[in-house]
Amino acid sequence: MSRKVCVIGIGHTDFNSMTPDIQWKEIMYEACKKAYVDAGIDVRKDVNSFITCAEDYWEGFSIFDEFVPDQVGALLRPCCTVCGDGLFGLANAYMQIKTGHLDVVAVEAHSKISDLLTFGDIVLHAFDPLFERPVSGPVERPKYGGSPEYTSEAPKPLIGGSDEKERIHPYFLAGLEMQHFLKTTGTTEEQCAAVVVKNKKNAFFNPYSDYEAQISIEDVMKSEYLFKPVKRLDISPNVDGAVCFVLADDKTTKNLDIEPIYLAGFGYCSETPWLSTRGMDAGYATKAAKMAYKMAKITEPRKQIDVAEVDDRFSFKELQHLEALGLAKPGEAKQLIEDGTLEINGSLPTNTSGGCLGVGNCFEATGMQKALEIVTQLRGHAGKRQVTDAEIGLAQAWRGIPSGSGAVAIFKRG
Amino acid sequence: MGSLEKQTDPTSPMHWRGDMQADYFYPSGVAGDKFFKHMMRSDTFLASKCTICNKVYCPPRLYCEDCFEEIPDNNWKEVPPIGAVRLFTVAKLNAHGKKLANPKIIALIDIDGTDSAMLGIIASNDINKDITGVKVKAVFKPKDKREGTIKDILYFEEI
Amino acid sequence: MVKKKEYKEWPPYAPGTYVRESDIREKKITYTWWEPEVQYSWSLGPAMSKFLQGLKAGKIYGIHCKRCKRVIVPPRMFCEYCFGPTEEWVELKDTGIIETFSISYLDPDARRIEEPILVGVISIDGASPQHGFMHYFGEMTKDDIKIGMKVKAVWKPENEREGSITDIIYFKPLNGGED
Amino acid sequence: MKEVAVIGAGMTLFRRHLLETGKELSFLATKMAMEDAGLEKDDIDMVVMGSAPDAFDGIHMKGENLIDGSAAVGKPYVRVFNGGGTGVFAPIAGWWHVASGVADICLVVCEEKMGNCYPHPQTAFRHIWDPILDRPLTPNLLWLFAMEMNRYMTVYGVKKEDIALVSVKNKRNAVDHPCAQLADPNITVEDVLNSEIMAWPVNRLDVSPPSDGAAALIFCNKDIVHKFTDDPIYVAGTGWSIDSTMWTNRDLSFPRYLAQAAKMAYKMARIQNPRKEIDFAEPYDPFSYKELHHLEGLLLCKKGEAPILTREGVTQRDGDFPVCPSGGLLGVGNPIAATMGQKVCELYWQLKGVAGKRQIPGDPRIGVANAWGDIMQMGTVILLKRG
Repeated sequence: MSRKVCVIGIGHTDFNSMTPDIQWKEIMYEACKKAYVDAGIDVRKDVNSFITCAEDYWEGFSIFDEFVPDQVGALLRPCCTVCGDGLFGLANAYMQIKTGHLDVVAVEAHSKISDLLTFGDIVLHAFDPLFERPVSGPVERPKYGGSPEYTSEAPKPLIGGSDEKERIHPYFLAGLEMQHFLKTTGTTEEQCAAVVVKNKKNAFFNPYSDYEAQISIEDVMKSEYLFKPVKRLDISPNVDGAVCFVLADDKTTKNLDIEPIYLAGFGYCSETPWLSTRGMDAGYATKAAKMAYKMAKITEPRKQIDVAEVDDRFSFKELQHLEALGLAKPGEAKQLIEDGTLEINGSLPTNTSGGCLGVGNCFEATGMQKALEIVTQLRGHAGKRQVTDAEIGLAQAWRGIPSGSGAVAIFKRG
Repeated sequence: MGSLEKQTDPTSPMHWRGDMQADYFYPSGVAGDKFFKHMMRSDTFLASKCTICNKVYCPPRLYCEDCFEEIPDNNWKEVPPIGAVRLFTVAKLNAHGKKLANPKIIALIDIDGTDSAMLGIIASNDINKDITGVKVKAVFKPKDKREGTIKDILYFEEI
Repeated sequence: MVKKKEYKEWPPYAPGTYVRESDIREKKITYTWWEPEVQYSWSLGPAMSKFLQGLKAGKIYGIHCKRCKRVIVPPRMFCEYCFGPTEEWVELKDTGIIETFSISYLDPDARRIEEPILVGVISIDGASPQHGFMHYFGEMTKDDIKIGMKVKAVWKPENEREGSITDIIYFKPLNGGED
Repeated sequence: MKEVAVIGAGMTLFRRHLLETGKELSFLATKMAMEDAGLEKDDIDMVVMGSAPDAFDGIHMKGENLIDGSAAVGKPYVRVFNGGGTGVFAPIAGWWHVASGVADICLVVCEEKMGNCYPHPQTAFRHIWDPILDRPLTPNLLWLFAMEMNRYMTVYGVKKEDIALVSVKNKRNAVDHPCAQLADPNITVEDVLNSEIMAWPVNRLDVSPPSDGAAALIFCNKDIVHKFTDDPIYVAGTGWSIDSTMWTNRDLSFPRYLAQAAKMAYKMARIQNPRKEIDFAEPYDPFSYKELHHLEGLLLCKKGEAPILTREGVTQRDGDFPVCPSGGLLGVGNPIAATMGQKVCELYWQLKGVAGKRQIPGDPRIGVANAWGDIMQMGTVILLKRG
């Protein structure tokens, strides 16, 4: 009597670089309310369990879980925080439903990153405190505000140690990873830039995106190196937004007037947190995909998957993830971006929503934004960016710098 | 947004400032304490080697992350503070998103005689040079100034 | 799988290396220090914005949930009981009763203080029962304070108010605190 | 749906400061649990991490940092969190990993290093409050619990002497626990009442100490449990529930969220009369009054009855209904999430009959543990039983 797990409702806010007019509670309320209306259920009666995906330091509370229940409808109901991307939340909701004890589970993830003023310092706070973090700069609290502007004169000798005044931005790690990717696959910076162009273009057809733009590969190439070879436009900008999914077992779904989308499989995996011994080939995505394909009974991912949303927080990550997920052979992704395979009308439409580069980096909601796009595509509600005959879709997310963890979810039309 | 009233007056209060400031004290751990104490006395690193898979860790570990077995004391060894640059980047932004006064080269350095890399700042006058594969050596603080942290390494420089 | 280790009693041993405060002071162990920079600017949203504006004007605002027939303070834009939106602001009294309290000899960083802080939850008059917020008490001693006591807000002078919960200095006994 | 068995447990020493890093502590606890079960890293399918605020360890996304210490390198690994409730919630998450059939063997690790937050973990506790309504008043964490305790005492007419008895019982019980931080064989009610007042009605000896520590548990699917043991312990029921963020909008005298969670767990375990059918309990006791509050919330006695049971000796280790035979948080220490060690691991050890000097007499068949988290709003409940 194995149960199937269906997506019965989705809700989301618009994604905006700032949301000064609403509180973190209200942004969550909006996404949740829309998801419950979409599912046609009464949250206070019908939802058995709630999961929020959040990390304390993004939000500004020592225990963010405290500030969750009211606005997701979880008063006096089972509710918890999963400290991870939204896809980890979906995975846990899936398992809760599969136990047979809970029928309807709501998963919420959001970004209210505009509340955070010291983003770089918080990301640095995720590095190993003994061997990695102190390399970035002084252990004493730096005096911000008065950082001198960088000039193009020949720089002075670079000395670490006690005379340092500033901490290096943690995205330097993306520079290291991108260098590794370019070297091992022979991909060029232009090919990575083409990802930026494609995703920002796709975002024009997505009503909730925030960073759509019409630019050329040259524009990307001309943007400044911040962490060579990572350029300013290779980095997805931060965005606020919330997404909520309602999942249910197939029996419950039958009683609702809904064409369900099945959560057919999920996978997640963590690599070592030590940069010291971590491979830089996105092994987390490879293993997560393997688990998800097995669960969803997918044997030939490249042929069977009709639409993919993969993590593109940095442009090269999209190509790296496609290869790690087995959607491209090792070293093949660079061709796929050049020959149009990844376009909306290509044979492997990727990041049709605009991805993180077009919608914005929505932190723990990144995977949920991607899952949202897949469900929208499978429902056939994607408007001008609709992929024809989409039956099976894949959403993938990575937990961002400096982690080596990621998750994959596979959705199928009923 | 599902609620019946919204902010329409841009002059009304919009934000509330606050923080999560606290200071942190990280004991070095069993393996880290040995490593740092050794580095306070001598200009070399300590590494630990898994008895099962023979992987050599530097910075050393109490246990092997793959085999999940404790590494006994007699499987520790000294290694020279020398390695080859595996990956590097030139960082131009500080943690606040502003330009660094001086861009810094930060690299992942494969430490000789180990299966591990260390993160380090590379001292160089030429930020445009490709230093992949270049051999570098750690430059330490004077012994009397060492405190038993990774900051006792000032930077790495080309040999 | 490997062979189990059999012990008679569990836990069979207590792994871990105890570090005394003196070991830290005398630097018998090495450690790394770090001061992160962790600053926020939370958006208030309509409910808190209105509430703080009210405090600045010397008023305590609540909001209705008409389905649940509740008058809610502190206000919010949704009702956690029915999950519907709230509407219609209501100006509450600045009096209430002490729901519970504590007499604290500790400051926020857990340092001891001589003169105790009186603090507690006040249910505000005009709101639904047991709806209120936390605040200080003044003009009473630790021996006078009791649950159920009637209290009234003491406001900062109007020109010193800035739209914060601290625009109320404390709550003092109303009519000697009797009902 | 699968039945879930517990096959291994481990925990570390609990102290104010330990030299080990968080990952090293996780390693030590995990290793002990693996020795118990006879497992290697490769046998584990999935890993759940339970750890409370990042602001204690001082590492953002701390779950990521603890991966290698939790035998999770290259494995599916997730961290779950609901403040203080995590110590019982992480095993609940471990339960659904196995009960769903997704994992055959799931490792649950709980870790906390409160000592990292310097000079005192209180600094991190400042930031659990609402930033707009509460933090401007520069509150101390203890105020919350003092206010709840006062409300409980006033509504049910409970005396401080009766509450102090809990501290005495648990600190004495902890003498038999090798990991204990604040065990005291000679403590008396007078000692508790005469210890300095921190935030009335809470005295110093009413409070559990902040600690470093870790604990681990291993769950497996019933279908393969015969490979590991002939005398399996099963998860009988789980429940969890959360109350409103707005703690100033509810009555603090009774933990209704815990009652809700307990009902969910009892329903799953088909328990109709908890007091009769359950043999012993490990309620969460970070403060002495919380043990009483939680006994009532767990529906093990009537409202206001728990102090009477305590006074009559019913809750002693050799009493009619032993409560906190481990020594609880008050005696063993309170490394928030890692209290899984003296809550859920203790249930397992007691049911197996290997708790040594802490072993409760008779033949316990079923035990309940709970934890309490967030801002006095989260109840998490687990029931273990002999197969």
